[in-house]
Amino acid sequence: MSATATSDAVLLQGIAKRFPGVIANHDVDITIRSGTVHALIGENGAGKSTLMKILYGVQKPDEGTITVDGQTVTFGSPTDAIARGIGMVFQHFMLADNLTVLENVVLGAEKLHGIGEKARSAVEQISTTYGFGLDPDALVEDLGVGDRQRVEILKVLYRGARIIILDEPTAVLVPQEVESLFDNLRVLKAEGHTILFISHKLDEVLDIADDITVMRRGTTVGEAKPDSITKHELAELMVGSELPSPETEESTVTDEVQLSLENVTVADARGRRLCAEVTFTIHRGEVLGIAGVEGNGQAELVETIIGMRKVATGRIRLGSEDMTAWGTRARREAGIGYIPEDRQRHGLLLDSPLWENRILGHQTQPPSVKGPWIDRAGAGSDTERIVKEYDVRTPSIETVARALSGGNQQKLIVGREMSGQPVLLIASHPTRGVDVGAQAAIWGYIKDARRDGLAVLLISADLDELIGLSDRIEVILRGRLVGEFDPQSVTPQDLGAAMTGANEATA
Amino acid sequence: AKEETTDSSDSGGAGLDCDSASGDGPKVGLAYDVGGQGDNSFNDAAAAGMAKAVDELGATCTEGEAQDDEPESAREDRLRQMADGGYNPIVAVGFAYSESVNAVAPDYPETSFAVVDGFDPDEEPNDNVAYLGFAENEGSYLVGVAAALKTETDHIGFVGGVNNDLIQKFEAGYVAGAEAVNPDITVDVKYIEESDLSGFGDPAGGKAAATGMYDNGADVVYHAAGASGSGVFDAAVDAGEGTWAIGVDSDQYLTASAEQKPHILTSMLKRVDTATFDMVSSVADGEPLTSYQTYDLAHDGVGYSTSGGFIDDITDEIDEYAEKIKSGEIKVPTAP
Amino acid sequence: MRARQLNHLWLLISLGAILMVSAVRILTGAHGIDSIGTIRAAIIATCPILMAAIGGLWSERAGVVNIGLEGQMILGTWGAAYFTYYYGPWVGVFGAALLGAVGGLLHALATVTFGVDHIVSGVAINIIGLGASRFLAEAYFTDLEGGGIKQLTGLETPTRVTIPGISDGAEYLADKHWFLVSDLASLVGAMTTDLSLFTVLVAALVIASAWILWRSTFGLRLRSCGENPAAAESLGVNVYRYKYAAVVVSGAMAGIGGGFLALVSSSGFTTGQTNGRGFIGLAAMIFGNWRPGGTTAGALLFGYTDSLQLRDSTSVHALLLIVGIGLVALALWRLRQGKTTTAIVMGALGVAFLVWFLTTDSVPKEFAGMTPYIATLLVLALAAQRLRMPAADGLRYRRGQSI
Amino acid sequence: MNALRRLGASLLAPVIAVVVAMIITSLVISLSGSSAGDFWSVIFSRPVDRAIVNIVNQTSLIYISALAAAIGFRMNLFNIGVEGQYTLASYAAATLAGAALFPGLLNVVLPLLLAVLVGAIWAGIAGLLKVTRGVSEVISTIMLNAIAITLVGYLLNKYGVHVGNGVRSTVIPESSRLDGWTFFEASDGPVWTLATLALLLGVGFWVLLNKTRFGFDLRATGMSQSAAVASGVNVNKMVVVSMLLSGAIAGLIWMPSFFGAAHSYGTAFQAGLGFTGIAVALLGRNQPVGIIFGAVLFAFLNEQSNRLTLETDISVNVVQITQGTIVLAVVVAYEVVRRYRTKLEQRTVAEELAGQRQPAPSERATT
Ligand SMILES: Nc1ncnc2c1ncn2[C@@H]1O[C@H](COP(=O)(O)OP(=O)(O)OP(=O)(O)O)[C@@H](O)[C@H]1O
Ligand SMILES: Nc1ncnc2c1ncn2[C@@H]1O[C@H](COP(=O)(O)OP(=O)(O)OP(=O)(O)O)[C@@H](O)[C@H]1O
Ligand SMILES: [Mg+2]
Ligand SMILES: [Mg+2]
Repeated sequence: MSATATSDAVLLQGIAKRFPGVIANHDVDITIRSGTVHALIGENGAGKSTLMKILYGVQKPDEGTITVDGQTVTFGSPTDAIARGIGMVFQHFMLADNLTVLENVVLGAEKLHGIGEKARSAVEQISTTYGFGLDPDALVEDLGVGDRQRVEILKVLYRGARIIILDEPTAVLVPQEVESLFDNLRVLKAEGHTILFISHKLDEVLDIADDITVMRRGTTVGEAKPDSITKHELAELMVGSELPSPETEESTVTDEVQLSLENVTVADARGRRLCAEVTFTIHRGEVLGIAGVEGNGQAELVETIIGMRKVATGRIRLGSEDMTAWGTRARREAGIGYIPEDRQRHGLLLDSPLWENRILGHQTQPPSVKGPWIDRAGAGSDTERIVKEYDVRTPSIETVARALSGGNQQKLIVGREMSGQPVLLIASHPTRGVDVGAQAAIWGYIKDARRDGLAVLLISADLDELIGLSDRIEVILRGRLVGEFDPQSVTPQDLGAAMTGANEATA
Repeated sequence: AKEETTDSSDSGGAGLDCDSASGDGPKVGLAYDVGGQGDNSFNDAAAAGMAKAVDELGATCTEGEAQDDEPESAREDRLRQMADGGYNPIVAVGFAYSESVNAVAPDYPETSFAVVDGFDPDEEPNDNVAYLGFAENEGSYLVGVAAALKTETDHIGFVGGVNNDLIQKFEAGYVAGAEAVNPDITVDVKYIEESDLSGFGDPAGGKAAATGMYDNGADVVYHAAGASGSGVFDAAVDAGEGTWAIGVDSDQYLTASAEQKPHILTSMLKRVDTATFDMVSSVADGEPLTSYQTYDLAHDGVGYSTSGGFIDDITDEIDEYAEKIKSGEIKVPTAP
Repeated sequence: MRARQLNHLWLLISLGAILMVSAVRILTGAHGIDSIGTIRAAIIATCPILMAAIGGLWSERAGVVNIGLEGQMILGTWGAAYFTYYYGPWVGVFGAALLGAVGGLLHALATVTFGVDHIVSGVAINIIGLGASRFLAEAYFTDLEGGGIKQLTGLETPTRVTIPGISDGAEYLADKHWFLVSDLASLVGAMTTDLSLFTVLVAALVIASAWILWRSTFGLRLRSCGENPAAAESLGVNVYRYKYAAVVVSGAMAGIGGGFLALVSSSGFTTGQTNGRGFIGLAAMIFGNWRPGGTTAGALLFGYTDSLQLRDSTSVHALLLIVGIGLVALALWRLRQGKTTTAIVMGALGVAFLVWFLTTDSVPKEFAGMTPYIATLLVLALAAQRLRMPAADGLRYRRGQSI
Repeated sequence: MNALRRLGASLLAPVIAVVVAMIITSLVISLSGSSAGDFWSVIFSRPVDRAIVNIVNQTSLIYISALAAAIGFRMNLFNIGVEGQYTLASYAAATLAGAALFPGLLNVVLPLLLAVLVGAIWAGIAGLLKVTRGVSEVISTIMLNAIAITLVGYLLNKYGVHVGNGVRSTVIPESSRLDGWTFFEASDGPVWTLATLALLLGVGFWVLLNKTRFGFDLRATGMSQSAAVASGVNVNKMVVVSMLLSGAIAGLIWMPSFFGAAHSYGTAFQAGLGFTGIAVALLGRNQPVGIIFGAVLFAFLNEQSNRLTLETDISVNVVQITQGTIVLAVVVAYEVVRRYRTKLEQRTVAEELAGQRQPAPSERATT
């Protein structure tokens, strides 16, 4: 098929979508040329996902028309969109963990090849064609994020979609995985597919896109070609201000060891080692970054340090005390702050008011409690403080956490974990899914605290963040620390190579 | 498809209709146990006695009915409402009323109470209460005799609904009667539930228990298991020709299905109807019954049925035992 | 591949169990523990529980917790009685399914359309089911032949079949009390003698359910609603429709279980005759880890022990020996795996059971009634379950909200 | 204004529910050929004095039972075993009190403690099995119910006092009776002294859950187990402790009636309260105040239904249908109202956020 199509694949005109009290989209006009990669960028909450959901038939627009391949269409459900050759990979994985890859892929498209052998060979064929390397009978729960991402794309391809929407597909991928994803996308494009691509990473956008559309506050505010615009200009278009990036500051590292791990090994219920013989120390005033492809044991390592998992062998010391046997509560009482990777599952009580969420994780410490009693007034006023200092946008501290946007939820958590002068902060992806403004603020808080002697363990998939904030970076691969890097000199590419084991032969 | 036997809407098997009773005899309050009129058993027997009182004594009546798991206060309430409404006598069906009658009776000295199967739970006698007790053990003795005479395997069984004192009385009499005929007879005994009253409402359990007995060689099984008894009859049907089941309380041959009928050897009769009628008529006569009234063989309070004619050949023998019990020559045990 | 390994394991375990039972039978002379009658009774006791459990499976696989099985089962008993009385037993089975399905529909309406907490709705349905069955019985059965306000007895029962040659042969062999041969003959005998076609229907429904849920498109979609409804919806699956279908079928299955109680377990309807079997079914399903095979095993375990204690309290004594031997064997196995503490606890328990067996002649009949419950607890406690329920089981789901 | 709207919204749900339940009940009655008017005039007639006393007493029992279930629900534990726990506990307490080993009030306090202990242990078994062996509490409590009921039957038969056809535990001495307060005629009976237990437990429950660290941990675990774990809650310990607590409360369910009226464990023992409690807890949304309404409603309907067979030809079973319908209707109505309120709430949030954002100067239009 020819890559230079003449017609437009998708035409969105005057799209508007209102949620109760929120205008998610208004006056959106976008033209997507057939056979191109079209990037859609904009800060958090700009309305990108909503727009894509409209195009995929999940949401119905309040106003506006959708034209696909020259025909005006109305979608009542994803089924209609799928019939029009549209496929979507959502921002959050839409996979059933307890089903196999095959089952996840054929679900909803059983008419094509049934659910048996024919379907299996179809899946295998697509998997080989695009170099996905997926086992159709593997349980999705056993897959890493990269593979899951590929299952999502496989789902779309299996349905024969020619217009493919990818909502932030690279958020959880490391550079090498991003590269291989982009290779896949280029093949797809060459075959005549049209790709709609959302990302917050402007480098990527400039790398892959043919056209770029910028959204702000629910509407399209600009269009650009990657060869005629800089990252800087894009960012300005997006947020109306300059793009922040974390800058390394002068070292504040002291000699005092705050956290040390000695040969820590962690195993799962079946005895498989998740982390093996991990040894490192963090000093007061030091930020240790851990780089790794997701699923290489960093999540388990964090959970072990906070006490949610048991150590199989080895010791963990906080300052001079051996805390290997302590429970999570004791560790928190000793001054460990924890910004979990999954804020909604591990960091918040979504249906409780903010002031109760302030107490969470600090149930035994003032100002949340007095003896065995909850100190409502104390927790309340401290929550007010956090809301003010950390710019949490909320009508009141009685609002339930669920009603806050993701970024504001994250700010609340950061504020909470920074209160009470922690000695050690474990921060997992502290700025994931947070818009650029809030991102800069969170970096600022971490740096300030570091200056005051806080030791920080930082896990992040955002290598710029990792390099910008850390005093030292360790790379984790298959549960082992495989190399240490100096952020002053390392490049994301070096890190990426170490993270995927590409440099194993040479190291 | 079968046909409806009657078309009246609110009268059960006993045919008592309090709404239309309008004589000038005693105004009777009838407080049923769980199940109420139409249960084909105990309560219906009381209703039948009442119906007779309506016919013969011009009595009028009101009915109340206990619920599963109701509090003690609900039973008391029921009795008090009847007493307040001027009903006299008030007949409570089932020993579960014993405590509540004991609590209520002193407040209504002018009203006569009766508790079927009841007893005075404390040391203070209540002189306006009659306890209508039955010698179930004696009746059971007779059907035990019948079972022992009819069995060809010298192996019979007993299925009780719930393992309590009342049902044990049935067991004790039955076993004694059977052993009187044949000291070497094997009697399987099974209670469906230890204390949970659901044992009286579990036909599947009754069938499983009885089937086990038939499978093990028993050929006559007597039940004292309320509604679970229908399962015992089904088990007899399944076990094939030559196996028998024995009914309880009323003549269950009459209410059994066509399939079951050929297997119902006899039933142990417990004349709650007689007792109820006696109570009403004693009040009508101005000499209300009080204290313990024993409805035993001698007073025709218990007995056995002959419907179906399966025991016609042995009634003489059974009656001989009955005579001995009446004369006191045989003392029937009340506990196993 | 995994499935095949599992099948082998199951086969081995079953074989081991039969061998052990046979040995114990010979040793103790308690031939009642697996006589034809015992097995037949066990099957009859199992079927209602199994149907309720399979009903639970349908519903929970689609993500709706159905604690209302008991109520739906009760409705089924009434439906079976009513329709059998007027139209014969097979229409009665249909009636049981119908009434159960109505209960399921109510549950679906509450949980799917209105997003009500599944447990609340289930509890309410149990109350309504019990009340309605009593009310309906009073309204419709009082004046029927064999009827009363609480019951309708003497119903026609579905056809029963005996396969002449095989049945007699099996019975002959079973009565010989030979090692292993007689035990297997008992199994064959129970399935060829006087077997209710309703039992066959139950077996067929279980197999069909397993097939539909795990091998068909419909089942895949249904299960996806229980695992990740948002994902299913994003692929064009109408989640509401599948949840509705699942819960209605669930009610129908439970209703059929009730029908079995009214038509095979005995020949009539009595209010409250389910006596908690819906809950036991639920337990059997959890026992079986939300899978058809395990669920059937759970129902069988309960059905067997319950019917055994009702039929033959003396055989319950032989169970002590089986449990004792089983425990010691398990303990040894655990020891080999290096799980010393577990092994010691199990071993000690096992020895205790053996001592109990050796020092007594019978289990007090008052305790026999507890057998099924204790057995279930014991098996669960020793199996150390790693339960995995469908990921979205019991969660509220609203269309278009979680994508 | 806003507050008024919210209050209206929160009252709306129960009102809708009751109306719906009434309509359905009326339909059922009419279909069966009776008069719905008769039914409602009996149900809504003013309870006689005695009935009021009974309603209060029954409310206390149902309330305690509902609390026992609610504490589990708040932790996402489904304790179906309340029935077995209070049966066993009631028997144990009655036996101890009947033995009259202690003088006067001590003979009340110690049996009460025993009831608490036995209830807690019986529920604790399920808790322990769950955390050590992964056995679902739904299964284990169902099994433990059956075992408890059989066990009590056995013990009672063996060690109880056999009177007439009945069997019961030894009647407690006069000095250990806590009859209560008579507000009307003596024959209308007293409100039991220990009915106050319900009040105390309710307040205690509320304080425990809303005012203490422990309660916070418990609620947190119920709302999000993963978040609770990350916050330092030892979930296994919480499971065992809350099962113990649930069972401990369950142990007390029948105690007001026992010391106030029954004085022995026998026919006067009221079974089934455990299951009623579950329904009422859910009806009251597991909140101590909500449960009060649920308990009163159930007690009221039960008491009034007692008069149905005496005064009408309507089956009391209708009341059961009504109760089930109310439970369902209430939760449905709550859900509908909740959806409405969430919309309201989100609108307010969005409005206020918009208000905050408007003046932000850094925003400028770019094209
Ligand atoms: N289902 C919904 N109900 C109410 N409001 C919604 C809903 N979905 C989105 N919104 C609103 O629409 C706005 C746009 O959201 P959308 O998810 O499209 O943003 P986005 O551009 O994809 O942001 P991000 O970069 O964080 O993914 C959000 O700020 C939110 O307020
Ligand atoms: N399913 C939903 N139902 C109702 N409201 C929703 C839903 N999803 C999102 N919202 C609303 O949208 C707003 C933002 O949602 P979301 O978390 O997607 O924002 P976001 O784009 O990730 O924000 P941020 O910029 O802070 O990362 C919230 O105020 C929330 O109330
Ligand atoms: Mg988005
Ligand atoms: Mg007295």
